[in-house]
Amino acid sequence: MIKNTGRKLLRNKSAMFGLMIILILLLMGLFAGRIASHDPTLVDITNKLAPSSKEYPLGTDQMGRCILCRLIYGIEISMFTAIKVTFIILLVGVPLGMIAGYCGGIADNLVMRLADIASTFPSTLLALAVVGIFGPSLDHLVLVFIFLWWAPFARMVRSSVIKLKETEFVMAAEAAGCSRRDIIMKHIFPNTLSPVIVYATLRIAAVITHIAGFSFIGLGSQPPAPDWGVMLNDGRQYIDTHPGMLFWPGLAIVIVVFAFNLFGEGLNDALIPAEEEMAVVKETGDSNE
Amino acid sequence: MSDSGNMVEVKGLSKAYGQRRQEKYAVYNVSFAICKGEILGLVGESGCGKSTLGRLLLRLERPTKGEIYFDGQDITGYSFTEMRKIRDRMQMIFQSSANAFNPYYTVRQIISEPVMNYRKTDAGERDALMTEMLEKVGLDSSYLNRYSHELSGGQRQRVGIARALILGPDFVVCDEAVSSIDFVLKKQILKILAEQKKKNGFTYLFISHDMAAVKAVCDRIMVMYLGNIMEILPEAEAKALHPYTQALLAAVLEPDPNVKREKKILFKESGELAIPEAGCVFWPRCLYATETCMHRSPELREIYDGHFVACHYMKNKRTLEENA
Amino acid sequence: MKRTKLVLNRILQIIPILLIVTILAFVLSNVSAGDVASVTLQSRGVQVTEENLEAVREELGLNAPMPVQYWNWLKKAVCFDFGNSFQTNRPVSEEILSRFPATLKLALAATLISLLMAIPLAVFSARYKDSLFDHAVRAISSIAATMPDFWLGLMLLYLFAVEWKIAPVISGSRTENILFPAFTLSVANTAAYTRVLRSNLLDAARGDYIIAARARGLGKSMALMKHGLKNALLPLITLVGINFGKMLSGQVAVETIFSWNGIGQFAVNCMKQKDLPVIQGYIVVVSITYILINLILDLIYMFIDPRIDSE
Amino acid sequence: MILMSNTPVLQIKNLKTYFYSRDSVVKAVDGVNMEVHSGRITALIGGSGSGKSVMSRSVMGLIDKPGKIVDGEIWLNGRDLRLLSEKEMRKVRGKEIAMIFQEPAAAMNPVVKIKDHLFEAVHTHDRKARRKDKMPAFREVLLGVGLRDPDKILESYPFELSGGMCQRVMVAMGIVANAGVLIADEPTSSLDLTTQISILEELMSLRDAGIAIILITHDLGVVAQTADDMYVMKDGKIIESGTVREVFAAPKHPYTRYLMEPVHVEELR
Repeated sequence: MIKNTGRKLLRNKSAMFGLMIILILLLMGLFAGRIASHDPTLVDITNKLAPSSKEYPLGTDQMGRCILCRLIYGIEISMFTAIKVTFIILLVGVPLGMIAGYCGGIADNLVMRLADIASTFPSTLLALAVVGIFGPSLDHLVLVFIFLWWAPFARMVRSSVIKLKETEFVMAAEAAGCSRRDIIMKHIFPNTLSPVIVYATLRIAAVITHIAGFSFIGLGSQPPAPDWGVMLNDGRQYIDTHPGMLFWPGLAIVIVVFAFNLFGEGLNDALIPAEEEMAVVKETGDSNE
Repeated sequence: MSDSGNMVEVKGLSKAYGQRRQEKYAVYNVSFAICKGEILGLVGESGCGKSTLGRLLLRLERPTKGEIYFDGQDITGYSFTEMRKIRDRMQMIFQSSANAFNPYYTVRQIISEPVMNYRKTDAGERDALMTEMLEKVGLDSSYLNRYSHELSGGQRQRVGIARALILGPDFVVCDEAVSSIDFVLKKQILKILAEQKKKNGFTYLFISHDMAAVKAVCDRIMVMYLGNIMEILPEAEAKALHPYTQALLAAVLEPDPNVKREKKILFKESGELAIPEAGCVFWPRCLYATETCMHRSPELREIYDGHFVACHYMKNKRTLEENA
Repeated sequence: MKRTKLVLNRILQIIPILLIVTILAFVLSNVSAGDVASVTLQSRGVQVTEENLEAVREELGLNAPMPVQYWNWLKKAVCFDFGNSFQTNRPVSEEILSRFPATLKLALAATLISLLMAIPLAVFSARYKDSLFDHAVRAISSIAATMPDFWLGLMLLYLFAVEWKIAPVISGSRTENILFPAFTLSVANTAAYTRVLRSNLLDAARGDYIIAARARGLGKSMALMKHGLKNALLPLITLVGINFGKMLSGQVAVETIFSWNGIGQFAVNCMKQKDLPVIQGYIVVVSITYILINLILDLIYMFIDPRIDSE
Repeated sequence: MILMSNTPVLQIKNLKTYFYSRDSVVKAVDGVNMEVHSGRITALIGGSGSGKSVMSRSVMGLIDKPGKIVDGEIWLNGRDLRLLSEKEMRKVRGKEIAMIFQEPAAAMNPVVKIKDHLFEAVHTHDRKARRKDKMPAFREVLLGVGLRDPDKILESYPFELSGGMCQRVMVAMGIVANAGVLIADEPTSSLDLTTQISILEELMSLRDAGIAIILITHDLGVVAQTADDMYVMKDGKIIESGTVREVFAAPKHPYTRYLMEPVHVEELR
């Protein structure tokens, strides 16, 4: 099964294109030190707002820092954090969803009430409240995302576990004498994974956008951190003279988000068997038993 | 306790779904026994609770009331682990719908699962056992590496049978084992089940809404309607006495144009399918419904030896026979 | 009737959540503002000495145990009185209410634009599936979905205000130049609504009742429009409603870029100055509106979809 | 072959419908010839995957990508439907030839009332029709298909009706636009035994009223008890045809013979 999902994924050109961009960016983020020619926070006022040149391919910002280097260092802040956040969200949401789905009764109600509470707050509001207490910083922002976004995963896993419990192969596994652990880990869990993986990939893209968004309004990373949102906010005063300072960080966000969306959609086509377009054909193709 | 002659015995078994007050009974106050080496047919329209009853016998679902005895042991209250110890002696053949098999499993993994749970065998012995079983159901070892979505309906059905019979269980529940597949395959599957029974003396509960298949295979036939047992026929060709069974048999379309059934639908036209508050569940659609039928639900009583009927009207059985 | 029972218990459900929200708002802002007394003194320009601190604590009832403080605060909060803002010393409720219409207008305009764009796009790309138009719509919507609204806002501002000088740089919250901020907000939503509506339409089209309608003589588009659209729009209502509720919490980024003084921008500035009453007021007001919108959505859904009644 | 006095209302000559996938072509219908006469039920029987459903959709011209009718003629009331444009074909569907489906509840829009379904069946072909003055006709047609409480049914939604009642409404929709030919694609397979008989009896009364019915099924009992002529289909081809009595009396093709072999196989016991 994994084999032919892989094959379907490789055939999906756009997904591969997305994956390629992600890998390139990840590498750039990991080896930022070597690739970027300058220290992203080195202030050099004499060199303020320089146009693009060989040494500063994208020019410098209002503090004379190389924009390209700040973009490269920014990868670590946005992509790595987003992947870390999504991973933690999965660690919280998926097991809770499994417990709610499999045990039902009080556990199910408890988890679902918690999920309802988590989804009563718009993200801006919670960000304001949390950052209001502990002060603006990226780690506090991470707390907000985790509190907010574990609920959809829990609901998704819970509904597929409930559906799976009624399927014949789960009952057959019980009839075949499997232990509860085998039934959960070998039969139920793998079959809840596909939608979770697809949704997680799309969620990484959303986290990246939100990190930049909240940093732009000052709730996330603070200057001089090379966060793309912060760079956008710095560039706001120079909108008429140096639009470049606004254009490049925004483009970086779009590229990363676009790559993850492409990859996510490719995974969706490969992992989740869409209703065969040729349902009628399947009926006819099945004749040579 | 139950006498040793019965493989499975059930007393006053009920299963209800839904919240506390308005729960609906899928199975209501059912009592019967299946002797060793017998094929008991269980027939009824879709939604009458036959599959639920089948799953209750194997404790794949928890009963709300009543007792279940398996080969003399009272397994009603067994825990999950206690049930695991005896699961190899009882198995189920499913309808093999779309989600009959775990999509990530190959046929080898599907069939070897019960073997690994109950037999100390190494890979070689397991493969030999599985190949032998596959050949018995008309497939061969080349299917072992395939995934379930690469198989056709008929092949999936046989893998389901192989999985159920590989441990040589004493008791097998076939839940609509033949109804969802092609006409041509139906006979092959019925032949396989019959051969297995002859060779190893299995006991079957054969659930189906297809009267022709049930009549062809079963020793005794139990008729179910809205969760209640209406009648137990001592043998397949026995004369139906309960009005519902008569109506059911009248509705079977004979695949022979010369046998023109006179147009007779033995049902009250307006009756709907909901469970009435009181009395016999069938009275809204029964042609012979009387006052008593509407208020008191009849118990399953033995009219002749082995012929049970749940019907008040049965007091004077002659009148029923005249217009049947 | 069954439906009124459903409605009643849905309404009762919001009581516990409202309580939790108010408790959270009270605890959050209390913990965050550090020593409330010293902050109040500074805002009143009074010199911070031990006795003044004690006097202020007495005045604000800060010495009482936490639950009592909460109860007093809740009594006032229920009648929409959150005290005065430290910065402007005007009642918080006034500050919020004066800015709420701006955010409301923005949210309404953005939702309207995205629906006006999404519905035709989705219907046509579903009808002419796998045509050039369909691929174009899917490509654009996948790119638009990645466009962060703050960056798009900046780019639009640059193009229209700086480069072509059509729009004013500082638009203020006057309705005539609501177009740019509303359009910025609507782009991401349009992409999401188009995609959801298109896949719902395709599912509906696979349903037997579309084939049955065509077998009765309806054309493919007619069947899709008449039968498919209604069924496809139902799930969209929830998505549009939730997004609208989120927008009401104020789109800080877009409000700051287009200097559109809605409650989002105001709340962030107050938060930076640790203006305690405003934060409390903001959290309670926005949460209540968000919960009410979800409630209204569920009620609409119950009355529109006949199947709910029979469950 | 079938000895028929009048000319057939529907005649299909060498019909071929293929489905194209990335690396294979599935010949769902591969050169089928068939005749259907008014006032007779013509059964089309075959196992799952024999192509009988594709056949019915091809006749109605409802084959979408990736399927395509590649060859053959479909003569209905003296016109070859394959020559008609989509616009002209729309006038034929529902008016001259109607169709009912296997899952009655799924074949009706769940959020639309029954009376609106019936009105749409009429309005599509008669723009001037008004809902009010059509009501008596609807009540009439619902009674005609054996539904006893037409007013309540007209006001209710499809999910409020049982499977049997839904199927009767579908039949009513077919005949309310007085189509001459009715295709019934497995009309009773999802209904329980008891409702199955009453639906088949409705179809038989329609046949007696002169409508030509194509009954698609996999159940020999249904064919034996209701159909007049029959065609046996396997892998997209017609392997045997004739009146029901002829074919049951002397099945020529081995597949038909195997189909008809009774299930009571002695050695089973």
